[in-house]
Amino acid sequence: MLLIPCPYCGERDEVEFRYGGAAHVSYPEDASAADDREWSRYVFYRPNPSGRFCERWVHQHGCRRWFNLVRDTTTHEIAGSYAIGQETSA
Amino acid sequence: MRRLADGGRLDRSTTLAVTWDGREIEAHPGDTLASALLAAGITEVARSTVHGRPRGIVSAGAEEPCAYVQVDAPRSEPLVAATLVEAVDGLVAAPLAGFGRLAGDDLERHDRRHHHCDVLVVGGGTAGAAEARRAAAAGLRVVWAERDTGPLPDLGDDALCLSRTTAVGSYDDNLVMLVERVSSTRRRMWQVRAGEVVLATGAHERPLVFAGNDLPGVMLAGAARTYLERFALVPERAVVFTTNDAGTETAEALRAAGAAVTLVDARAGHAVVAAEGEGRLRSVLVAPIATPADAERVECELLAVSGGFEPVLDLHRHRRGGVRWDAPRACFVPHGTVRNQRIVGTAMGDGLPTVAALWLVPGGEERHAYVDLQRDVTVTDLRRAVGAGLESIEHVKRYTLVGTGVDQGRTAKTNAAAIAAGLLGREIAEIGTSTTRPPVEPVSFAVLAGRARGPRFEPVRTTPIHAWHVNHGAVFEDVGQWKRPWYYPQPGEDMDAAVLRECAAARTGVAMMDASTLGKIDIQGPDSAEFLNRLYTNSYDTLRVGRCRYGLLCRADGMVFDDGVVTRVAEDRFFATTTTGGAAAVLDWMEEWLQTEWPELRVHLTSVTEQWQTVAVVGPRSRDLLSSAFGAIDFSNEAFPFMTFRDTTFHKRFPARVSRVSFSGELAYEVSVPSDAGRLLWLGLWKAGEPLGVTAYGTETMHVLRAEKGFVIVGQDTDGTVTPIDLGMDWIVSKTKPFVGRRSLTRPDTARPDRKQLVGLLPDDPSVRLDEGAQLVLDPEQAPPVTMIGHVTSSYRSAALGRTFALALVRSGRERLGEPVYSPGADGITAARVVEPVFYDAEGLRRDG
Amino acid sequence: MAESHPDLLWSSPEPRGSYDVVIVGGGGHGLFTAYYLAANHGITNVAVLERGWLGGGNAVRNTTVIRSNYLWDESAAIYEHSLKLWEGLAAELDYDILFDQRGVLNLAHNLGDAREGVRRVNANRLNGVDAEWLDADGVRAFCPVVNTDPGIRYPVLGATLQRRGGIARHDALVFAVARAAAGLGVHLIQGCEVTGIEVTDGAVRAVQTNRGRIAAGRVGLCAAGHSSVVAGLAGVELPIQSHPLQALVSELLEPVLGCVVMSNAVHVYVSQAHKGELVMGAGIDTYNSYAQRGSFHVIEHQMAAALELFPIFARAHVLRTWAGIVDVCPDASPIVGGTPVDDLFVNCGWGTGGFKATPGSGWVFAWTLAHGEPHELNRSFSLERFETGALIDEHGAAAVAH
Amino acid sequence: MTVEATLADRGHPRQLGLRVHPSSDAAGRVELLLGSRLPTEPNTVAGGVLWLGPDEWLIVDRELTETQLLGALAGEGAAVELSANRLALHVSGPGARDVLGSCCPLDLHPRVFGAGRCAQTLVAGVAVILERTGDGPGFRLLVRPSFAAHVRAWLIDAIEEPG
Repeated sequence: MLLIPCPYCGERDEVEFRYGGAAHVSYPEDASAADDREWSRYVFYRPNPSGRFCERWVHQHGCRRWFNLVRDTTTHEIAGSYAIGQETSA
Repeated sequence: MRRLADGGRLDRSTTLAVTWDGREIEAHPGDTLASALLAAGITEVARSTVHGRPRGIVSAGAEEPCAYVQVDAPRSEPLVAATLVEAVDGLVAAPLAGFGRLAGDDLERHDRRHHHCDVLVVGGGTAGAAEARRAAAAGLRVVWAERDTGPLPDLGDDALCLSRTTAVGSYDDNLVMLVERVSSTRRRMWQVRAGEVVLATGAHERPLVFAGNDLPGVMLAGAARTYLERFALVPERAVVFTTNDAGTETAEALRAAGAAVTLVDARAGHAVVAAEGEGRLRSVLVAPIATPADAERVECELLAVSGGFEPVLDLHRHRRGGVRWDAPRACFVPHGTVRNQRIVGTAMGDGLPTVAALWLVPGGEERHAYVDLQRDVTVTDLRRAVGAGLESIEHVKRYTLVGTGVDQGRTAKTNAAAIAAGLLGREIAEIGTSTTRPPVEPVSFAVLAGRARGPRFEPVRTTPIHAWHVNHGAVFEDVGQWKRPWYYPQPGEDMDAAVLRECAAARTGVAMMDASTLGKIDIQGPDSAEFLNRLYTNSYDTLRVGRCRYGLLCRADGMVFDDGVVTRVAEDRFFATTTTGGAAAVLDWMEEWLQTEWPELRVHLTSVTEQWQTVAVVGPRSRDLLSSAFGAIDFSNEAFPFMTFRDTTFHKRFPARVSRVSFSGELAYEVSVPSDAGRLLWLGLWKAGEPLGVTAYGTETMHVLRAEKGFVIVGQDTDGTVTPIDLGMDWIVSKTKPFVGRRSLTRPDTARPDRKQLVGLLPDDPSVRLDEGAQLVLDPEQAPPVTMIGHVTSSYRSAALGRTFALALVRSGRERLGEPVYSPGADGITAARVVEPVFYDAEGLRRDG
Repeated sequence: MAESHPDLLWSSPEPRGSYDVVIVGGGGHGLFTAYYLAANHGITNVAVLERGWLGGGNAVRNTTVIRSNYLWDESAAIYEHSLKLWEGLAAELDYDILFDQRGVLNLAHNLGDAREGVRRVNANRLNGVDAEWLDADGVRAFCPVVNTDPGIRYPVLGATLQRRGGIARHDALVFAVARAAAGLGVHLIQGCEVTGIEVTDGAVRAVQTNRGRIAAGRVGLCAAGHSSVVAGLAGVELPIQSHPLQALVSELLEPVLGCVVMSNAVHVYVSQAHKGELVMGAGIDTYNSYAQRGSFHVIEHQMAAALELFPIFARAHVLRTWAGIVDVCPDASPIVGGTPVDDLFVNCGWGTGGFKATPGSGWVFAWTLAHGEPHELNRSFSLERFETGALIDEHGAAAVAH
Repeated sequence: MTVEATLADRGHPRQLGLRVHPSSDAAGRVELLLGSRLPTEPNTVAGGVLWLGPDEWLIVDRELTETQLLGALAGEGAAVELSANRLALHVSGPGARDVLGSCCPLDLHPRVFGAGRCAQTLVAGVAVILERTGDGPGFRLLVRPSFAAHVRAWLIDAIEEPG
C-alpha cells in the first residue's frame, strides 16, 4: 500500500485516495473542432510509461483535493506531489 | 532421541495432555509439537505428497520442509509445521500426506491493529536487540518483533515489543505485516508503517543432498543442537555431516551430552553417501568424496547435516531487494539497498562460517537423493528438466515443482540452483535464485480477513425511516450499499400482487415512497449555471430561480452515465439529485471537472445526500395529502405548478422543501427535511394520508410506474453503451452549447442510424411477461449463431394497462414500430410487437392531477 | 512431478539475422501465434523473442479460468473459438495440460447482476455458447460450499453457469505450445530484449535487440503488460494502461471446491487446482504499474469477501501472493490487428482475462500475420474502433472480466 | 479483559460547511462573524472550526446560521447547513487509541495527533471526520448517519477485544 503525500494533508495511506491516471491531459479547447482521431486520443489514449510517471490522484476520503504525483511505475517510489495546474516540479 | 532428566527451557512441573494420531503423548510448557514427538520417540510424522515416503522432523523452526501436520484442537488448522506449534494442554494433531483438511468456518477472534513507528526491528537476536535498544534510547518510536516465544524486554512507553510475532510481508513505503500469536487460537495482525525497517532476521541452515536424505532421523545440525539445548533431547548414536564449523560444534555439543557421535567433515574430504533404513534412519554410508564406492557403514539414529547457512531475506526480497552469490560462505547475501531499510547481523551474512562448497554428494542413487523434501523433487527430476532443454531456474522450478511447497523451498532452493548449475555447466551466480513472495509464513484466510466478517464485512446503509419499513413487512433490495424497500407484501400477497396493488394505489389514490437514498449535491457560486451547462446535456442558465429541470449526464465517450433533477434555488445556487447508486460517482465526477479542468469557475460542491431525507408522494390524491400536512402552502396547479418548489417548515421547526416533480406521470411531490426529522416526516405524511388510504410503495412499483411512462432507469435500461439519442432523448440534448461527451455523439459509430434504440414491447399474449435480459430476434427459426437485434431491459405487469409490457433496446428500433420481434427462451418463443415506449397517458394529462 | 512432462521441450538456438515473422513476447499469446503460423499457415521461419523466460509473465501468474460466456457477439465468437481449440489442445499438442471442464459459475448478488446474467445467458445460447441460469437453489446444488444464506451481506440470487468452462495447468500449457512451436521449426529465443523497432517508409523492417539486429518481414507484438512500451519503439500509441493484478494460492487441500466460482460484485474468483491448492484472484490495483506487485489492502479485502461466500475456506492458509501486469483497454476488450505502421501488428489489451484466449488469440493473430489483414473473428477488435466509437464494451457484462 | 474505552452517541451537533478563499475579504468577514480566525494549518481545529481543506471548513456547535454565513460571504464562497449530514460518536478512555487503531490507518500518536488536531480519514472503511477531543485520550467521529451503525459496530467490537 502506497504512502501518498497529499500536498495539503501530508502522507496518508493509499486507501484514502482515488487514482486519476495520467496528469496533464487537457480537455480540447474546442471539442467540436477535433477530428475523430484527435477526439479518440483525448477520450481513450493516455501515456503508460514504464518508469517516471506524472499522474493524478484525489484525496477522496481526506481533503477531497485533486493533485499531481510523480511516481515510478517500476519501483512505486514517489518523488513528490504538486498542485493541479502546476508544471512538474519533481 | 531421549529426554534428559534435566535441562532445556521447559517447565517440567506441568505436564500437558497432547494427543498425536489418537495417542496421548507427554509434553511440557516450552515444548513444540515437534519436540514432544521426538521426546516420545515418534520420528515419522508425515507422508510425502508425491512418493508417499515416511518423513520426519528436519528442523526446529520455520524452514521446516517435512513435518506438516493437521492440528484439530484447540484450533483446527490444516498443514502446519510441527516445529511451529506450541504444545498446549488439549493439543490434538495428526500426520498428513501433504493435503490439509478444512474443518469449517473459523469463528475465533483475529484482530487487526494499525501502528506507526520510526523504526521497526524484525528479529530478537543479538543484532536485533542492539538495534531496538539503540532506537528506543534515542527517543524514537520503536516496534520490535520476534517470532519466538520468549518475552522481549520492555523498552518504554513508545516501544511496542512483540514476541510470538512473525513479520510476514513487507510492502511499498515500509508497510510491514506482523502476525502475533496472541494465544494458541487467536492471532492479531499488526499493520506497521515504519520510517525505517531494520531486518535482523538471521540465517537458517541448509541440508546436503544424498541418497536417502529424506529418511526420518535426518535433521539439520543446528536443529539437533536446538533440540538438545532447548528441549533436552539427545540421541544415542549420531552422525554429524558438515561442511563447516557450525556442524563441528554441534558434534561436540552432542558428544558432551552423552551421545556417541561420528563426525563426517566434507572439508576433510569425507561425506555421507547414503542414509539407510526402513521407515527411519538406521545407518549411513560414509566414504571419501573422491571414491564414494569405498563406503563404510555407521549405525545411528540421528544424522545431523549442515550444508551451510542462508541469510533469511524474504522481507528484503518482497521489496525487490537484490542478492548476490557469496562463494566463501556459499549463500546468497543482500546486494543493493531498499529505500529506508537496513539489514544487520547474520541476515547480512555477517558471522556466517565459510563452508566447503558441496551440495550433491556423488555416488548415491539420484532418484533417492531429494533436493526438495516438501515437493518430493529428486536429483533425477532436475536432470530430466535440464535434459528437456530448460535453462532458466524458473522453468526448472515449474517442470519439477522444486521450491513451490508450503515452505517456499527455503531449504531446497540453493541446492536446486547449485545442482542445476552443475548440470548446465554454469555458475550458480548466473543461475540465481527464484524470488520469495509474501507471506513469509502461511497466514490463514480468517486472519487476513480479520474482523471484517459477517455484520462488519461491508456497511449496510439504511435511512432513518428503515425501522418503519421493516415493521410494515417490506422486502428489501440491495442498491449499492443501501437497503431499499422493494415492495411491501401484505398477508397472502406474492410480489406480483403486492406490486399491482401498490401501482394501482399510486395511479388511483395516493402512495408514498422513501426516496432518501437519492444522491443530493449543493452547488453554489456565481458560475454554477455555466458549470452545469458544461456537464449536463441540457442548459441551466435558462432555468429560472424556483424551478426544477430533469438532466442527463454523459461521460466523455458520450454514453449516459447518470440522471436526476436540478433545482435552481437562487441565482447562484442549485441543488442536484442523482441516482442512488451513482451518488458518489457523480459528485466525484463533478469535482474532477471543477478542480482539474475548470478551476477558474467560481463553484463549490457539497454532498448533502444525508442532510436531507426525501419522501415521494404520488397519485391523484397526493395534493390532498400534502394540503393536509402543509396547510401554509397553496397546492393548486396555478400557485404551485409542475417542476417548481416551495420552502416551508415542518413541525414548525424543521426547514422543509416541497418539490413538484414526477417520475410516474401522476401528480406527485417530493418532500425533503433534515435527516434527523426524516422519520417524523414519514410518520406525519402517513398520518395525513391514512384518511385517504395512503399506500407505501417500493422500488419495484416505482420502476413499473416510470416504465409505463417510458422513463429510463440509468443502469437498467442503459449499460454504458447507450447515448441520449439512443434513448430517444434528443429533446434534452442541446444543439447549441458544448457539454462533456457531445463530441462523441458525432463519431461514425455513435451517429449510425441503425444503433440500438429504446422502444416499447407488447407481448402478443398480454399475460406473458418477457424476461428482463431476454434477447430479441427477427427469425426465431435461425440456427446459432442467431442474429440478435436487441434485448429486453425492463419488463413488468401493469395494473394500469391490465397487461404486460416491456422496454427494450432494439437495433433501428424506431423504424420497427408495429413490427413483430421474437424472444427465444428456454421455455419456447415469445412473440411481441415493437411500440412507442410510452404506454400510459401519452398526452401527460395526469401530471396535474 | 517432472514425470508428467516429456523428456524434450525445446532447444535454444542462436537468432538468425532475418525471419519472415518476428513475434515480440514469449507468453501464451506469442507462443500460440508462432505455433499456428507454423501449423496452420506453413510459415516456419519465425522467431519468438522473449526478454526473460518463456511464459514468465501473465501466462504463469494467472488463475487459469477458461470460459467463453461473453456478452457481445464479437467477444463470444472469439472466446468460443478459443474454447473449442482448448477442447482439442491436449490431443493436438500431445501434452497433458490438465484442461478440466468443471464448470464456471458467475454469481449474481443483486437484481442488476441477475438481469445482466440472464441477458448474457440468453445471448450466449443464441450465439451457440453453452449457458444456463441457476437460481440460488441451483447454485447450492451445483456448488454446495457457496454460502447461499439469504442473510449475508451480498446474498447469492443466482448464477450463470457455463459447464464447458474450467481450468488448465498454466505452466504445462506454456511447455506444450512452446514445444510444439519449436518442433515445427520456430526459434524460441529467450533473454532477448527488443530495444528498437526499425520503421522505414511507413513499414517495419527489423527489430533491434540486445542480441543484435533481426530483420523481419512482419512483426507481431504480444507483449501484454509491456505493450505500450514495445509499441512505442515503433512510434505507435495504444489505448492501454498497465495495472497490477494480484492472485494468491493456498496449501494443498483435500478436494473442497469442484468448479470455478466468480463474483464480480464482491471481487472473488476461485478454483481448486488439480494438485489441491485453492487459486484465487483479487481485484485489479487502481494505479499504473510495471512492478509486478500490488497493495496489501486489495488482498485483505479479497479475503473478507471470499469468506463471505466460502466460510469453509477460513482455515486455509495463503501460501503465496503475487501479481502480474495486465494491459487494460478502455472497453475491456483486446486489440488484435494492424497498426499505422505497415507490417507491424499488435495483439494486446486482454486485460485480466487473456489466458483463456491464448489459443484463439494466437490462431487469429497467426492468420492476420500470414495474410496481412485481420481474420473475420478479430476484425472488430481493431485499433480503429476507438476512433469510430464501435467499442466492444464488456464492462457492463463483467466489471472484472476474468 | 476488554479494552478500556467507552463509546458514546452524541447525536447531531450543529454543523455548517464553509467554503471560502482563506486570504479573501470574505474570509475576513466570516472571521469577524465568528470572532475567531479560521485555522489555516491543515488538519487543525480552532474555536470549533475544523480545517477540512485549503478553502474548506466545518463550523461545529457555533450559534450561527447558514443565512448569517451567506450574508458574510456576500457571494464569495459557499455556506451549507449540514447539521443533519453527520452525527457524532465519541470514543474515550485510556484505550481509545487502540480502539481506533483496529480500524483506522491514521497515526493517532499524541505527538502526531494531539489536542487541536482533526483529520478526514477512514474508520472501518467509512469516511469520517476525526477530531482529538480535550486533553484526555478521546476522539470525536463525525459520521454520516447511514454509516453510523457500521462504524459503531466496529468500535464496539474493538472495545470488546480481549487483551
